[in-house]
Amino acid sequence: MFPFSFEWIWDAGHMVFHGGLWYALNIIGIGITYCIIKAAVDTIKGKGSHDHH
Amino acid sequence: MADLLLPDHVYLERFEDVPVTAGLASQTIGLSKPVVSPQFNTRHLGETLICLARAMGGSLAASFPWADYETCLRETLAEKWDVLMKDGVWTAEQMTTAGSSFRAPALEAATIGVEGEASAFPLLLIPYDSLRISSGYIGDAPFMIKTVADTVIKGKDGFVDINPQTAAEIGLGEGSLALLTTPCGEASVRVHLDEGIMPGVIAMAKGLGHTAYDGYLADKGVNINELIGPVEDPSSGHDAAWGIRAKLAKA
Amino acid sequence: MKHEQQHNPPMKYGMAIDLDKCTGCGACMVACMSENNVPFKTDESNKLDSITWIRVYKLTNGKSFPDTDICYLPRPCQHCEGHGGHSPCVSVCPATATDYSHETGIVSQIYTRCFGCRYCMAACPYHARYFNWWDPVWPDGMEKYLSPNVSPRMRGVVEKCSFCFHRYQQAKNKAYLNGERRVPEAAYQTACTQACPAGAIVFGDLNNPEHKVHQIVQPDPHNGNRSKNPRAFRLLERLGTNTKVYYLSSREWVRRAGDNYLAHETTGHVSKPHH
Amino acid sequence: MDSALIPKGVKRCPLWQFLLGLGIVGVVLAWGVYAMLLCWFKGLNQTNMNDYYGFALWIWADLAVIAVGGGAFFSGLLKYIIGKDELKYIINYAVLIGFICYSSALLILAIDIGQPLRGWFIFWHANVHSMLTEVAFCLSCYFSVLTIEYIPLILENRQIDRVPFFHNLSHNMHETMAVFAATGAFLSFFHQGSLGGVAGVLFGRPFSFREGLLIWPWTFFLFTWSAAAYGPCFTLLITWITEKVTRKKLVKDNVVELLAKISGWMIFTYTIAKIFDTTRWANITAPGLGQTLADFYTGTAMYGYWILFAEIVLGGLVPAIILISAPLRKNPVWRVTAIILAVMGVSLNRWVMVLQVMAVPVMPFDKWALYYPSWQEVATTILPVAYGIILIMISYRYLPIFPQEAELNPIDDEPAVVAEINTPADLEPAQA
Repeated sequence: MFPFSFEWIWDAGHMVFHGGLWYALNIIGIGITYCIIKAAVDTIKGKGSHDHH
Repeated sequence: MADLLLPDHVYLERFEDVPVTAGLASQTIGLSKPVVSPQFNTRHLGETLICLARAMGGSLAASFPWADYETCLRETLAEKWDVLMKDGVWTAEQMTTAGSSFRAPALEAATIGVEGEASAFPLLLIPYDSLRISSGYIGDAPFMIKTVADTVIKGKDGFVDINPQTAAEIGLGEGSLALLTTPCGEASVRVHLDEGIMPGVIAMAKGLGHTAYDGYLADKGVNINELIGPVEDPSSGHDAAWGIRAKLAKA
Repeated sequence: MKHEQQHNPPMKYGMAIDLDKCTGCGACMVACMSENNVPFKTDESNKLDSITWIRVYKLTNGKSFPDTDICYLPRPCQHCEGHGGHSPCVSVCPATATDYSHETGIVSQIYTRCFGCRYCMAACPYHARYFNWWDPVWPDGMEKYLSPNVSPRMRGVVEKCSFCFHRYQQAKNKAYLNGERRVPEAAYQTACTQACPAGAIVFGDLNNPEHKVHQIVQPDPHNGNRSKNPRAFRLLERLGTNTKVYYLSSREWVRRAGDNYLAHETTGHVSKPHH
Repeated sequence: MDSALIPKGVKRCPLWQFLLGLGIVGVVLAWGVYAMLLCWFKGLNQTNMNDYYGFALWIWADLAVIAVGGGAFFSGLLKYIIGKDELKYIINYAVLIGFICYSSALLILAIDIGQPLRGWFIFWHANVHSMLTEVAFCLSCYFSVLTIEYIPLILENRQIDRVPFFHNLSHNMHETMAVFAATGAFLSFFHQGSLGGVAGVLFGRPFSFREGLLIWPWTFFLFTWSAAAYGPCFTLLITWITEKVTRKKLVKDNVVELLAKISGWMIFTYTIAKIFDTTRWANITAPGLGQTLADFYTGTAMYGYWILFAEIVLGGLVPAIILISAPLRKNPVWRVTAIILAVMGVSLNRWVMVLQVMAVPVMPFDKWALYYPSWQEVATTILPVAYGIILIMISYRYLPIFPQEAELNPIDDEPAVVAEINTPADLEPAQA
């Protein structure tokens, strides 16, 4: 999974596979982080109380 | 029944000369050498005898002059010893036979039939030796029994080999349970269809159905000796027939 | 290892098994189990969960008495090379727990890496791979016979014939100490080869013209390593598994039983696999 | 007692009834958990799998739940990417069903492997050339996507929603859902396909082997396609069962019919592709490897030609035609029949691609091997079903899963929520 595992080889197969994998993982990670941070910011700004609903 | 038991080394723990008793053109002797030290509190049978003789004294002690069994073997095998130690086997270079012709009056005697009435027992049961089953008094070791096919033993059931045509006449299929009856006894068996066996004949492996030792050997298959009896050759007194008449019925 | 690879051409260990010599005695199976610390249970009659790295099959020509002919076929792991090391099992293992060695041609199995998904077993058409459904148990005192050179396997992992790889490692060390560049033919032989009383199994380097196995098999590298010996065939050759165990028989029906043929095809002549 | 947690504008059964139902399913769940623990502590000897059947009931269950769980990614794709907006009324449930299916699949895989504590080796020592590696990675990633899609639903619970942070989080997650849906579709494409590839790449097994495109055998594409085609049918089936159990209409007909129609066309095109694949395999691939259709379908009664007919005609063409035809599709009896046939069809396909692959002998002197599961395997396979029912019961009771429920089932005295608790007897008892 990581380049320091001894079965790791820098070949096309590893690059394509792990490229796709890390791309997806990053999208998921960044997406959810963005949602959480934005929710925190919104809350501090006072959004989301029932008056705004 | 015995008052005294004197456990012997097993073959891997002892020296022993192993003469080949039959089947080869010239006299052949093998040598078994110890490859492991004795695992239990046992003693070589030869040494037991030497000790006994020594204790009894007199001419008996004089007849067993060796310090141990290895010395006894070395001295009695004389010039063969070195060859045996080197090659493990000694073969006589030439051998003289008593004659070159074979005559046996019994060959002209009437054929001896197997036990049992053909009308009541339509099949012929033949025991066979399997290379993977030890049929002597010591049974299969666990690895050997593991090599036995599932068409010879399956769980605790033993099989008989039968020609598919004969099996079809009785209404038996591959693996069916059947009751095997002979004039000597009966046993529950499974059938294995085998094109190679003569119609009308059924065969069962020798060396199964042990009651002794442990779960690796005991209670597997049927002891065929309980199903067959001796038929004596009137001229020699030896067993003349291996087989016996038998009947198979759907169980 | 890399150093040696640079100086030595790669080896390809393989076998030639003469089926016309095999008596079906099972000595190879016993020798193998004993050599490789294969466990045993009280009931081994269910052959679907009985571990036998080399298993002797009984084949018949299907004719009725008295024309019936039988043949015993010992089946170790076939150590498939596939196409460039793409053996059926190695290519599917998700955890790299089995590998094809380009140095020796041996398909390895790393027991401590295997987590027991059994995909390799599904991939192997020879049923040469076995799963440890139970933890191995040796009767009291019997663990003394275990070979210290082979690790016993725990429950939940797959195992298979390794061509007695530990013997290769020992022979290689010995050759190195003796200053030899290559492992001599006699120095590395599998347990089954040595145990066969009929001398039906010949083991060695298929790449080395001095080895007996090469002389018997005469593999043709330009024809997918097919044997030039007319008596020789490989199991399921047309699947493209490119195995390193060759079988020999003078009987046509035996050679035909080694592969799947369509009704109109003649034995030994099949079209090339599609992949 | 728990009325404060129940969504506004809808009616739920009394708490005791809910807990009783939960208890009954819980017993089944406990039975499955017991079997699961047996497998973990005593090992896979608790199963009837053997060296011929290394893959058995569990792998089938895995493939089947993942196939029918495909409703989640495909509905998401249709709603967020293609823009079929009506599907917003069923997407919550599709996500929940998908979440259940995928968590079940992961659980079954954790029981199925011989050394569960080493399961992480599949990630750590990944062999990128193995289809199973791709499955493991995409499955885990996609499960996290489904979790992300399910979380906002939980946050919409009346009480949780009152917390401003959770309200905002839920809102933001809804806003970015298209990104997650797209990622989910991408991951689904690969793991559904890889599951097909698992069997398709076995070049030692002519029954399952297929040629293909680059590194992907045709089964790769067929599995993705069939998951997209049949997944929505399972969503509709569970919706229909939920409606029957709750005795309420939960989703409007136009939504159901739209999804059924899309599913019908997808099944139709899939079946055509499957027929092409089968024809090519039967006439070129398998004979090239020395085996014929008769070798695969006449060895044992269990795996006769009927299975091919059942899969392609009964589970393929018939439901496809019913769902494509507008009058038949609009008739609830026909529609539900087609949906059931379709779910059975795709499950049968997965069965064939796992179990029959193991059963067919390849060496000419080998024999067919049949297998039946042990009770431990059955119990652990039912375990996720019980778990799924429990999750649906809880989610349905406390979360606004069905946006159209309140509209379709108006409550006369809506403001008096308390009345619901005091007078349950004269209201239609709703069981969730």
